[in-house]
Amino acid sequence: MNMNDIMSLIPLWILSSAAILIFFSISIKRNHKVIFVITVVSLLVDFFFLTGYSIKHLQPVEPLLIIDGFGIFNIGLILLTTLAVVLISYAYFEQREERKEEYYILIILAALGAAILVISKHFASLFLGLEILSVSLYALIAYLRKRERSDEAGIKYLILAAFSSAFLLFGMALVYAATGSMEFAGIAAWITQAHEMPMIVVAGFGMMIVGVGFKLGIVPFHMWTPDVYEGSPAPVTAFIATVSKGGMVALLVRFFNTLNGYQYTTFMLVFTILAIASMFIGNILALRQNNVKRLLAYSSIAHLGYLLVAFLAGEKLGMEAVIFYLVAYFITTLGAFGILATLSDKERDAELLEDYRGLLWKRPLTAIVFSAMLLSLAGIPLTAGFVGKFYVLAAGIQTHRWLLVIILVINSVIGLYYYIKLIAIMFDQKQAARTSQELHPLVYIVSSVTMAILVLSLFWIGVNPEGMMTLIRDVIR
Amino acid sequence: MIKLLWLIPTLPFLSALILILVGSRLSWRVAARIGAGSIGLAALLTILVGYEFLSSGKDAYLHVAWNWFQAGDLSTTFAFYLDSLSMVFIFVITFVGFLIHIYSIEFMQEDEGFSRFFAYLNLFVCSMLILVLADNLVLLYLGWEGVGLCSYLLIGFWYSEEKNGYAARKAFIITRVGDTAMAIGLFMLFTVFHTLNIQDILTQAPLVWTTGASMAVLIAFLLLGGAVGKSAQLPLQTWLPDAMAGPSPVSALIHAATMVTAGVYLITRMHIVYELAPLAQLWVGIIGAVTLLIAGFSALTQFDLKRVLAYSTISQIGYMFLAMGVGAWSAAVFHFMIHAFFKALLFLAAGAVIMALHHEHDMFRMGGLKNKLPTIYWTFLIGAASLAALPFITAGFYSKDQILWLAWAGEKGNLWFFLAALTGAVVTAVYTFRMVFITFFGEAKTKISHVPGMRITIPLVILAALSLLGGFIELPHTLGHLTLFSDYLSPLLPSVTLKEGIESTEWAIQLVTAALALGGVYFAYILYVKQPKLSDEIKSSTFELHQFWFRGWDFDALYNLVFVRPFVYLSRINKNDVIDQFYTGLVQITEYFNTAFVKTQSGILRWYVMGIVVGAILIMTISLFVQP
Amino acid sequence: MMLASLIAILMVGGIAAGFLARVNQTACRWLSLITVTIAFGIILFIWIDEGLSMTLTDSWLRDLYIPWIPSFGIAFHLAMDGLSLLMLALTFFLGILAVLVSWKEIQYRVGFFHFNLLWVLAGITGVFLTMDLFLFYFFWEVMLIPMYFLIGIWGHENKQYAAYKFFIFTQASGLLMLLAILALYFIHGEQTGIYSFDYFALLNTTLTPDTARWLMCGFLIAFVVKLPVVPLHTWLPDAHTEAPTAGSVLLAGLLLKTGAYGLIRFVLPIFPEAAASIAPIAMLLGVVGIIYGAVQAYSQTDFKRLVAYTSVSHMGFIMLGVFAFNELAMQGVVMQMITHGISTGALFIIAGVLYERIHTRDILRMGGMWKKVPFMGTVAMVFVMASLGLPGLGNFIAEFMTLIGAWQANKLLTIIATAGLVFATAYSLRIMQKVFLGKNIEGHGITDLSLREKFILVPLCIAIIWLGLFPQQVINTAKPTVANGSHAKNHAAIHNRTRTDNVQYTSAFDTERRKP
Amino acid sequence: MNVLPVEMGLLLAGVLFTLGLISVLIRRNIIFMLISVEIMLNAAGLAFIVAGSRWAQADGQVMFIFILTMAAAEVSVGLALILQIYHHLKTLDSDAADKMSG
Repeated sequence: MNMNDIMSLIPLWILSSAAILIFFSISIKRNHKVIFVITVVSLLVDFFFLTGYSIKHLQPVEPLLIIDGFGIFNIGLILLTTLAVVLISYAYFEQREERKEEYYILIILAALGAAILVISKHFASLFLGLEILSVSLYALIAYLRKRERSDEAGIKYLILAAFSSAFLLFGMALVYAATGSMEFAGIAAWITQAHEMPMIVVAGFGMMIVGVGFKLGIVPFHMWTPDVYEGSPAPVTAFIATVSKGGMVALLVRFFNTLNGYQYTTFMLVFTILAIASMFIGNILALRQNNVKRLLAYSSIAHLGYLLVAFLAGEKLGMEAVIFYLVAYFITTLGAFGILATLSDKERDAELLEDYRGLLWKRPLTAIVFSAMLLSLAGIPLTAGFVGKFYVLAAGIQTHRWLLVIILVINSVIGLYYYIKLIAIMFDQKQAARTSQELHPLVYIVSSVTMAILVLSLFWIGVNPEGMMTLIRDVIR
Repeated sequence: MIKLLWLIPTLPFLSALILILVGSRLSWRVAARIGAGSIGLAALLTILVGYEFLSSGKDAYLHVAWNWFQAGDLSTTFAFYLDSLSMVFIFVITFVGFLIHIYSIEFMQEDEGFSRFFAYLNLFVCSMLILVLADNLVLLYLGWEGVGLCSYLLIGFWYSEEKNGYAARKAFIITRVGDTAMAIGLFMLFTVFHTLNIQDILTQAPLVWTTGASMAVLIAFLLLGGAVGKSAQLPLQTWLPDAMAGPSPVSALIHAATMVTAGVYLITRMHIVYELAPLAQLWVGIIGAVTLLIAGFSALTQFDLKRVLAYSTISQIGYMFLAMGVGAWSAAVFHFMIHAFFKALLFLAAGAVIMALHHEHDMFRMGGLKNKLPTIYWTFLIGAASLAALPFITAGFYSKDQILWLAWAGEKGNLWFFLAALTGAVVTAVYTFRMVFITFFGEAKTKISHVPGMRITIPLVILAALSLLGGFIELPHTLGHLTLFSDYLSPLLPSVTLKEGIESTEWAIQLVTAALALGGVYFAYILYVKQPKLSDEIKSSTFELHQFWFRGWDFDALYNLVFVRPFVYLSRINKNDVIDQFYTGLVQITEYFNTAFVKTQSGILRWYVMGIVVGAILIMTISLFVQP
Repeated sequence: MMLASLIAILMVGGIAAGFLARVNQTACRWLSLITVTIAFGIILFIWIDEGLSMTLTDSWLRDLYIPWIPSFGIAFHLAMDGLSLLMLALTFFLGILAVLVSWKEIQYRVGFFHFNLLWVLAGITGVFLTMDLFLFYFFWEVMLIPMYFLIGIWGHENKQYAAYKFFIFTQASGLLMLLAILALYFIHGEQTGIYSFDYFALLNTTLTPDTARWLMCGFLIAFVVKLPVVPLHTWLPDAHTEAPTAGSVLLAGLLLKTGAYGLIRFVLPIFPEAAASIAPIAMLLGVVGIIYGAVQAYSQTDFKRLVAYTSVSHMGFIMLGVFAFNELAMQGVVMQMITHGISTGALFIIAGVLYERIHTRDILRMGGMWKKVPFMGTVAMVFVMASLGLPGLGNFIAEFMTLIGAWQANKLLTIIATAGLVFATAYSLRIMQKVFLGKNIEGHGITDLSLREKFILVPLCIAIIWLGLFPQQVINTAKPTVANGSHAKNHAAIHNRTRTDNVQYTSAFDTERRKP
Repeated sequence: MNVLPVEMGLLLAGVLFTLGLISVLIRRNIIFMLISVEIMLNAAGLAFIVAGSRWAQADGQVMFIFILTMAAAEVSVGLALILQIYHHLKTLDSDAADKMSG
């Protein structure tokens, strides 16, 4: 490991040291504000380092990691998303009695895991990143100990994640046994050489798909999503929905592209089936859901299905579409859960549909932002979600995946129903009796500014996506 | 002066506009002056224009107001075309119309919708004038539908009665059925000639078609469809008797004198097409013959004074159709004019009677009015005589005799037409005088509540005079041979070629006609004055037939059964739109799936583990065993 | 820039009105009114400026091209020809009336209402102007959301259901259109190497008949759902019935027209052969719509629902005319778009005016109102007559031209469509009978039209009569577009001929070469 | 010393994995479920060692140590959560933790 390697890993160092710094800071004095500031600053510093230095020094760190444009972009995305989650979290946790400071350690570690995940090019780093992410998430999910549901969600996630990790690991072991390499490139080289894939490798990849599919929350590995979304604190849900899933998508893209997986019709078939099942089952499950968190969980299943359509389309446009969709989905999901978090109170999160009745008249801006997010999820123009969906459709059509594309359209329509149902409730003339107790207004400023930035970028990307498109195109090249 | 032709329809239109917009604020005197005055001016103008037109010796005069619309090949103008045929019509429309307006001022004086009435009536006159003056068929269609609208509005004038509204809608819808046929006829004409200008079509038709060309026949039939609708001929005659729900002046103007003869105008106007389509022309005659009999027999059984007249109108228009069927164009137009006089007279007089008897329509509850309403009685009698075609003195005799004669002697005539016309003549005489005897003779059964004033009697007298004298402008060979009217129309409408060697029978035919008319009157006299019991016996012995005729040969029932009820039924059962069920079904299927899928989210951890295992097995199976 | 300013004025006006309402509701109404009036003024200015000197060769009046998403070849491309001009004039005319009818009716959340109203108009304006297919889809969707809110918030009893239905139907069909647009984009890109969503570029795409048919179906479905064509119409009665008056006016008057506009602007020019090949089916659907809508209308007891079904019936004429492929029918279609917008809009306004007075739309509970409200009755009579196609009113010109044009294409269907006029008479007169004539059952003591209402309805009356008597200006304005559009078939014929000529030529060449 | 064929080693790992899997499915006690998952993880670790020995690389063993570490972390968090659940539910039956469903 030379100096260059060390330099290029600085973004990871910063995150780890931030975690340690907070750790020490807590042992000196518990102060939510200070911890919060440390977290925000370290995330920002990391981001600026990334964009200032790393982007100019692209290189692999043999044998585990690779710092390339794609990786940098994804780390940047993860950092910003984490930042947004942290910003939302402040107000959310301020009104709760539990110890809030460790939360920031955990979330920074989770971000670290995701960052490792997206730049890994080796099974070992993949595994490490994944597990750092997962273990942090177990604790994050169950963070609000006093809620009965949080430990239920935690244990469910833990058992299932470990269970699926076992599949992933076993799959890796099989692949390794056959190919003798744990580097993606090495495996790819071996397969190219071998002409035909032996059964053991196929089985290995198959088992790895289980592990990956679980993290992505696609059908039939989706069942944890609603329960975990419901049981976790709203900011954590946002984090799971974005960073955890997005990191896995990025990894999948890298792995598949390195292996040039598009030539293996078997795996394409598997993913096609998973995509179709995810779209249908996710959307249909959401139809009559009364819990907003669960509704968003089901909708996320469907959205991952949409994403798989772009993924399956492959080629350059497909990759661009995947990334763009991810960005749009990140913004939208953060926005949605951000609103949910701001509306939550000490006892419980604002998760019932009834909590939103007549919101437009009570808190018009909040309602409009939430509507914008929902419309973006539904893929309505003026929002980033629309351009994302457009991108996905374009990718699908370019490679003639008509079946997928038409199923996507059908599902968009089904999905529309529950998004507008939620909007309709917010626009209802009756108002919910529930009013959340008000904290000091300053507390909300952070959240409000975050939401404002999110909604502005939502519209900005929706109306003028050219910049984002160029950026993504550069990154992929 | 002829340059002012455009003013003739415009005046009534303006008057209608004023009355619609501000009518409710005008006193009845002002409204009456505007309403009737505009028609009076139009009538005056008509006479001046007519004088100039006749003295100019030209065949036609065209006034283009503006280009209406032009797209693709289709080019239509808003233009008025005056020739001898339209001259007759606008004369009748404005002149009779004016008399009826005068009459209406008194007749409608008490009505709260006074100005509305005059607005509609003026609008009607305007539309009717456009109809007969139109230089192209689209404009004619405008007038055609316009009169339909006014007819609808006026039949349902007393709108708070449900049945009036029903009658109005019935009239509009049934005539619309005919109009549909006519519209299709226009489409076909346009396809053939690439124009809808009447004169262009008429000039080109003989060049394009040979006699009997199937296209010509088809088009002629379609136009005939429009004509039978408007003129209440078989099979679309059923609306006219119900149309009597409107005020009497309306019945007189629209449903006797003018609108219902629009069909006659249309066919006469397009006579060149019909000459080229002998089959269609024959059917014009057949329809006329059958209608005049059916309507005549129905008229025999009615007890509502106005319904008798309505059936009589259908029957008399049947005569006109018969005339056109044998190619006796000018005879048809002549009968139209005379009919307009006497039928307007009869309706107005009947209206006066009805008004006098406090809106009593039933003839059998009238009676004995001969002495109490002498003016009405005498004018009604003259009208009746003209309708029954009492020989030599009445105008009706001359016009109808001409038709009878040509149905017999004309080249296209035949024995059946003649017999039908002859039977019709007897029946006409019987029902006409049945009406006269029942209404005016015998003893009074209802008290008189209103004695008609000058505004009612003067139009009656004028019309009565015309009903008597109007016939003398056209006299048959045997009686002076005066052909003013047919000469006047001759450049436009060809005369009938007679069968060879048949002239000699003319006097015999006339004699028979005259005798039968008189015989009919005598028969009615016996039945309804001398031995009223006899009529009751006849009635009871043939009760079924009587009722069948009374119901207008059950055409209404038939149409209800075949068209109206299925339509309404279909419409009713599908009120909630069966197609929507399909989409509801889709939603239900999705909801069913939702219910099924939600069960999988049981919340039980092991169940979720099972999900992953199943997924793993599925993936392994596909990866290992399925080779796409 | 004038074109972009139209959209911008409406959007900015909408936002401003929305905020202004917090201060003063009346000011918000006035602001909306002024905004739409300015837009109307601009259109009139363009019409007067250009329309009078319009010729066939120079058919595009204004053009604005700003690159938007260059990596996809998407541009903010607006252009206006006679057809768009007419549609925009109608849009703003009805827009003004929509603001006026809401003056008293809407008392709840006034600001947000006007915001939505103006944004619907902005979306519609965009649809009528855009010459970039991506942008077209963009506006196509943009107009839906405010419309959804108009129905969903200010509608009647069953508004949520209606709003969902409306949104989901149009969205589903719109997405299929997006698929077709994208496919067309890629096919064109692969052929020419130029990836662009520009309308004029995509016009020159060569398609195999099969592909063309599929792609056209994608476009078609979006447009026929909007139009709507039976059996895809069922969203319409619900949406029209439940919407507030202004919403119904915009729906019937404008949103349905976007479907017709799409057919004329996109389906026919881009897929001439494919359109010709399905013409009989399309015309059949049109006729089915005419009859079905009329039969359905007859049995309805809800005033607005009845009028909604008459829309289904009237829009059948558009389908019939568009696929008749001749100028006459096409002119009829354009005319029908305008006159139907006016006459049906007016009937909805009358329904709204009545609802404000007696709080019911059930025509069985009305009756005999003429005596109380003669002015309203007269106005209603005019529009009822327009809806049954009485000559002298605009609808007649439209229907007559459509039918006479359709006759050249398909005789049997035209006959059935013409018979539909009889049904139209039946349902139209039923309106008159149940509402204004007959006995006054419930003894409504209602007042006649107020000055504001007269101010709304009288211009509509004048417009419909004016169009009936002097339609030529409209026909002339639409002529350049329509003449090109209906020449699609001839184009196709020429196209095919040259293609087969080429084949023959090469084969002849081959045989000659082999001979020696 | 006879070298066992690599297939046999993997088969052994596979059998272990399947046993763990089945026992996760049939056990209701959360602790036992956790143990079963650990068995599966160890099976994967065994597979890594077998694979590493095939290629005579240390990588397999490195991965095994990673797996051990991760399993330990997981168990520690897991046991903490199980304590919480027992505190709330007074049972370790995993089927009792079904408050969230639908």
